[in-house]
Amino acid sequence: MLGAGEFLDERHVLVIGGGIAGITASLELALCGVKVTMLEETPSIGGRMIQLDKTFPTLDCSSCTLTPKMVEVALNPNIELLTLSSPVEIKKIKKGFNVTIKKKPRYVNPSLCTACGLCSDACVMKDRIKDEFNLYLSKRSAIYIPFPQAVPQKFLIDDKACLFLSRGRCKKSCIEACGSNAIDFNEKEEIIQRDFDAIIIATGFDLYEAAEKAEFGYGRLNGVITSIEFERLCSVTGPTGGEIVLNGKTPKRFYFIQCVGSRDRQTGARFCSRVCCMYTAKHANIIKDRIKDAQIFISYIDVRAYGKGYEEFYKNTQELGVFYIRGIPGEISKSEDGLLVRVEDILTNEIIEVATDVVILATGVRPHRGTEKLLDMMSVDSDSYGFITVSAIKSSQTNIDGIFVCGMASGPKDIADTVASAGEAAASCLEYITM
Amino acid sequence: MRIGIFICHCGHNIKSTVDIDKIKEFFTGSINITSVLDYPFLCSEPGQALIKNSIKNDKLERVVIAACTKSLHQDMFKSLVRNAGLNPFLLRRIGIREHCSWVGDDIEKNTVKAIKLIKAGIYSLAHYESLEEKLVEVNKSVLILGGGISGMSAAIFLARSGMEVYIAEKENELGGHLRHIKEIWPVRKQGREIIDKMKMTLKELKNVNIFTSSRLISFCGSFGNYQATLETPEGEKKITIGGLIVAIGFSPFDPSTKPELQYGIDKRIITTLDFENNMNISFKEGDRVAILHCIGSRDDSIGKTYCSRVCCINAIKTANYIKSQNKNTYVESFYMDVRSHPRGGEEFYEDTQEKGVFFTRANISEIIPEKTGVILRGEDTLLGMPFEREFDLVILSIGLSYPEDGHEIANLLKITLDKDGFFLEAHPKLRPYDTALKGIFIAGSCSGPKDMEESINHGRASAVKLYGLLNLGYTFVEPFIANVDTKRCSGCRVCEQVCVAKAINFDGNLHIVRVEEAACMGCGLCNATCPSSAISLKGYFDSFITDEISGLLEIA
Amino acid sequence: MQGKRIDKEKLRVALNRFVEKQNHIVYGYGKNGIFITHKIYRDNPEDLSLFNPYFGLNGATFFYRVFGKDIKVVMLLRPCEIRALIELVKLNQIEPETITMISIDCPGTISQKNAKADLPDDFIEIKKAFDKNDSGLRWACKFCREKRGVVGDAGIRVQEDGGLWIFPYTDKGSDFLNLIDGEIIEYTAKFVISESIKTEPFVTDMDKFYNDFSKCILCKNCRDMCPVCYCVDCLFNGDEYLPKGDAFINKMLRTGTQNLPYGKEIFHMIRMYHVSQTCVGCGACEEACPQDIPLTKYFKGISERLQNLFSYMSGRDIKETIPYLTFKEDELKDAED
Amino acid sequence: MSDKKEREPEIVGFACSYCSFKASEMAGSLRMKYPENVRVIQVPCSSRVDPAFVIKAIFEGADGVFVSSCHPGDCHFIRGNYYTRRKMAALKEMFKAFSMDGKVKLFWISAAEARKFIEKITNMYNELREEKNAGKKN
Repeated sequence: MLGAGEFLDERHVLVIGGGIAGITASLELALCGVKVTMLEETPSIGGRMIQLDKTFPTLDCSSCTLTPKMVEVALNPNIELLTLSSPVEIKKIKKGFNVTIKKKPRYVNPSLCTACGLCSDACVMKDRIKDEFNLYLSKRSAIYIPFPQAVPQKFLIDDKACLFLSRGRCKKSCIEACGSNAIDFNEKEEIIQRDFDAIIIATGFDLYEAAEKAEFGYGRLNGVITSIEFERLCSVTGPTGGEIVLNGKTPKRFYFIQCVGSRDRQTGARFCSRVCCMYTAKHANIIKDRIKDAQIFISYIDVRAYGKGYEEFYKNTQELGVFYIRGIPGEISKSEDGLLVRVEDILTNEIIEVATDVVILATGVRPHRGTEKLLDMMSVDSDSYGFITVSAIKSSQTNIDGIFVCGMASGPKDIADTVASAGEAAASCLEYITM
Repeated sequence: MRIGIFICHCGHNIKSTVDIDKIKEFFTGSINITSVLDYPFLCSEPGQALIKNSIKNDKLERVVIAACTKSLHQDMFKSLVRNAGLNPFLLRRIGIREHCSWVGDDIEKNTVKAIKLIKAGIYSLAHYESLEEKLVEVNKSVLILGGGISGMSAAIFLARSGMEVYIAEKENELGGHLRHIKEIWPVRKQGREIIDKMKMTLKELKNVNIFTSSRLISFCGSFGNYQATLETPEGEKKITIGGLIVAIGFSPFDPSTKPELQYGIDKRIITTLDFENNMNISFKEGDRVAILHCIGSRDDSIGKTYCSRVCCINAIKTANYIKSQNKNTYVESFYMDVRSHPRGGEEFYEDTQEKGVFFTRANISEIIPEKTGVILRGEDTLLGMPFEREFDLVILSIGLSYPEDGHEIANLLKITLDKDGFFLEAHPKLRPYDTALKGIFIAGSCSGPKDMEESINHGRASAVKLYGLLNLGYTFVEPFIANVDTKRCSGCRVCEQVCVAKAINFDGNLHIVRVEEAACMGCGLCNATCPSSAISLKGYFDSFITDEISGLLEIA
Repeated sequence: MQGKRIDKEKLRVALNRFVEKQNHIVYGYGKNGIFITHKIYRDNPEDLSLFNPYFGLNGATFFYRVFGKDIKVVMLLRPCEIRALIELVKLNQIEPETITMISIDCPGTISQKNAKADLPDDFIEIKKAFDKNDSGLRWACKFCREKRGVVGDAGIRVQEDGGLWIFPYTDKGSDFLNLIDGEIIEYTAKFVISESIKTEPFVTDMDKFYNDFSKCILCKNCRDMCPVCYCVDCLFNGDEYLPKGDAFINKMLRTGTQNLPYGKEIFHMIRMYHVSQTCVGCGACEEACPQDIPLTKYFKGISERLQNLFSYMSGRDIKETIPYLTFKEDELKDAED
Repeated sequence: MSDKKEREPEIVGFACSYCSFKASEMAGSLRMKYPENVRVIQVPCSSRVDPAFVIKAIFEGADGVFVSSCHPGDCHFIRGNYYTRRKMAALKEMFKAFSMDGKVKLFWISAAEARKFIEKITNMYNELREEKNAGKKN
């Protein structure tokens, strides 16, 4: 049993994943005095939540609430943050784990980089590389910072895009541009070995690949986009600076389709993704706010507005003049002035055709790509969908003692539930390392 | 004086409705203004670096941050200012987002308003003085109100962590509603079984004090040193605690408040809770059972607009149970939307449908008990057709209402309720179990309907947070307390008379009053009552406010 | 009601018995040059005047911050003065233990400022003079709320025939009555002064206010001579409300104010609020005003309105607490707008 | 000032940190709109509001001043707002005597009542605007 927590600072926990779940769990542990190492495979923490423009049901801006937490992680002396890092081997030792971590090179010395951005401006590949943070909707340089509020606030070089690193030939104008000599093309991959007392998995989720549902024409029809792409389109830090513009025009007619890749045996997912109903309502709200005369249709099966304030938000969305159609369209086709959605409204039993400019697919949730490999490494069980199997009483408990899970890695959750599950994971982890 | 002004764009949030360049132009070069800088997100790392560098390089003596409202990011900005070498109480936050850019559409007017707000802030700030936060010892003990699943989970964690734990439960037994549930989905266990196991754990822990049939009757103090009085069967019990978790759960919706449901009038109409309590119902072949969803939820007519989150699964579970008792029954569930969102819920719903339970999207308009059965009249909203069907049993899937004693506890603790009567959380997403008061948490269904897993998560997550707050054994308190200017005090004792915290004492020798700092709550009533403001509240001196008024009313 | 029938001589003898002791003084009125003013008697109060037709200041003004526990005082003053003293006791500015406050029926007063010294100190005589030609009677006295000697520890009342009575209201009053020869008997006759008639609530507007106060020079004499303005250091000495020097110039530049002195309304209105529950309506402020602004009308008018709100009357009873300092849960249900 | 142009009243409000200021923040985050000329000063408790502040604000050019606090009984400082209620009642009576009714108002607004906050201040604003433009001298 834990006395007064005097020896907590000798305990070391590994948190895999730097999204809201990982951040919350790490901060809770660090505030209790535990040492935490956070691994994030991308260049910045923030996860999916930082990609969002606003969050339901209060429509408060996502970066406003998350950015300070990210900064807190960076500033907390109990947290060691390793970005561009992922575990490659995990061995059980006594009560704890020996973990081998691969840290990819950043090619920019973080202690020298001031994030001034001159290198990026000078890069010969400037505005030629598709930006993954914006879902490839905008372009960046080969040396870049993933997004303005990134933590750590340091640039990095995309080795696949950098002419020098990929082809060995470039005039390296970035080096010239950098006033603080931070760029180091010789940086090598690092292998770090550490012992940890416990592990928290917070690897989060990816979204269903919308192209798999051919009838919706994603990737084939111009104007069919996914909600995460739409999210970036609305975002101030997104490709359009928050203007809802598609193909150079402000669309007026929107058609949302819910349950794309959820509650659908064909796609291998019988489960409900829990967030799509509400984020679609949120998108409708944002559109109504920015484009006053927009016409919005939403196709749904059931509207699952189960959380606090959700039902009211859904009602409010309907009152804004958003049309909810019960039934999922069978087909989307091209029409003269955009797209045509054919849907049978189950409530009225009519087949209706809706002409629209944009179709937004509310894609469902899938386990984060690569989680499977990670779970194999640790012999952690997962369900048929790939989400980690947990005890129904302790939602963070996996089949392996000392390995805990929180957030979407164990199944879809909204932000509030993710935060609570991360708190629970921190509690279970604390119990484990002090018992 | 060297004042630095930092203006945040907050992406589009401020920038799109406030002309930031105009504000900069207005203040640049004004007396005492050393620097005026802006940035898209001041809360981001580069934004913070901008402020820090400016404080150092421009040798700022006072800092104005015009961004989101004061209650957001205050700790972060304060520590930023402190790290830059400036007393954090020389920082002034101006809410040009919640109080300006978001509440007005007209960019010109908003800009004028922002300028006035900033100007008023600067006038006020000019009077600010350095203050120090005070170190106060905290008690490593916790009171948990409510011994349901959420409270018990929190108690177990905290007791294991070495905290002294008090549990006050108003019933004569721990366990809450869960005790009555015969089978919990998805664990497929009896509620009793889970509760008994937890009770055993609690029993084994030495530092747990359980008070059943007890309730909180008074509460005062501040974080780390709250004083609570419990009314127990053995008499009143006074305890000093560092923090508190409210986990008083919910009250099941009472369908008899809606007479048209005929509940309590006809025995064939029962609730899901009655069903759980009465295990002995047996089903014969051909029995017709109707399950009505959303009873006491999503219902404007009774002012309960919210979704109760758990009743769809309860309904499905009930249907499933009946089918497993006798598969030759006719079970029909009438719903608005099936919200089977928990993990495995959707599969459960599908499987239940496959077992032959009918799910009908319908509005039920009438419930008519007849001799042969209970007739339901309504409209099938999928087919758009009216229907009339007869059932032998009608089960109402009741929602979760706010806890009955919620209002009383909110009053005692001085915490807030939301419009539905549940407790209001500090932030719906990132602080879902915190309240506005430090060290007071709300866990489980008392802040809104939750299932068992979510309640446990809440209980344990709030416990770990409370542990993090208390485990050091000390905390810092804000220095906003009353202060007497002994030269100006007339000794009239009006402040002493009104002081609610009884923090003011009269010194007969010098004929002045003195403030007992540990007791002062920092409300400022004394300050406003003293005609000469000889007693004043640190951080809110008269001059701060009067000059703020002047700034707000000057022509921009 | 029970009291003692007295005359001037009986009272003088009693007071003499009182002041004979060490550190015992009497505070009252007496001839001072050609006028009657406040006076302190350390020995035989031979020339004590019970009634004073001139008003120069409120006698309570001298007696703030009286905490000397060794000195015993008997005060023989007008009701408005005793009421102010009682308010000061509530505000802990006077230690009441050693002070016996005796209020005396007041025939009304004229302003000392421009008066001729031709009035007597006998109640009936003064009354006759005022009844003959009341144009000189001060506004405050015309609309006085309490002219009767019914406040304090004891009260001296005048019978219709001019005969005097003294009534004890507290133990201290009874103690003083013990010094007076004669028996305590039941009183039956009629007093000259009866209860004041309630006046209409005071109403004005800002135009009238500005007209009346246009002459104000912000000398703050009104404050200095106010018996219930007891603060050691007034709020208006700082820069918060009435800025001075640089703060003043800044204010002028920022607001574009043209009319000076700046802050008249603020000064008078805030002071009006500050004294609203304690003001006794004596009119000392107006007496002190070099510009002859009709201050009493405003201060007395506002304070009476505001006191009525809480059924309070300043100086009526030492046990009543000042409304702003009183907590009452169940009241003012319609306070919210 | 030109007579043709509609004159807009200026309102200064005092809001307690624990309830009304929270409501104003919530109103902001819900993007509810209210006139720009309404500006709020945060005080720890409504009982910190010295009526002198209100008087000062009125004579420095505010057309209206409101003091907003938790509902009676809900005060974070237990009884602060009961004292505020007495003081404000008296202050309002005083302004009434000066024929300036409606310039000073007292509201009870809890942290959850963002909508009420908006309604109250918008009504106050509209009333004062009407008065200000009704040809009345001010």
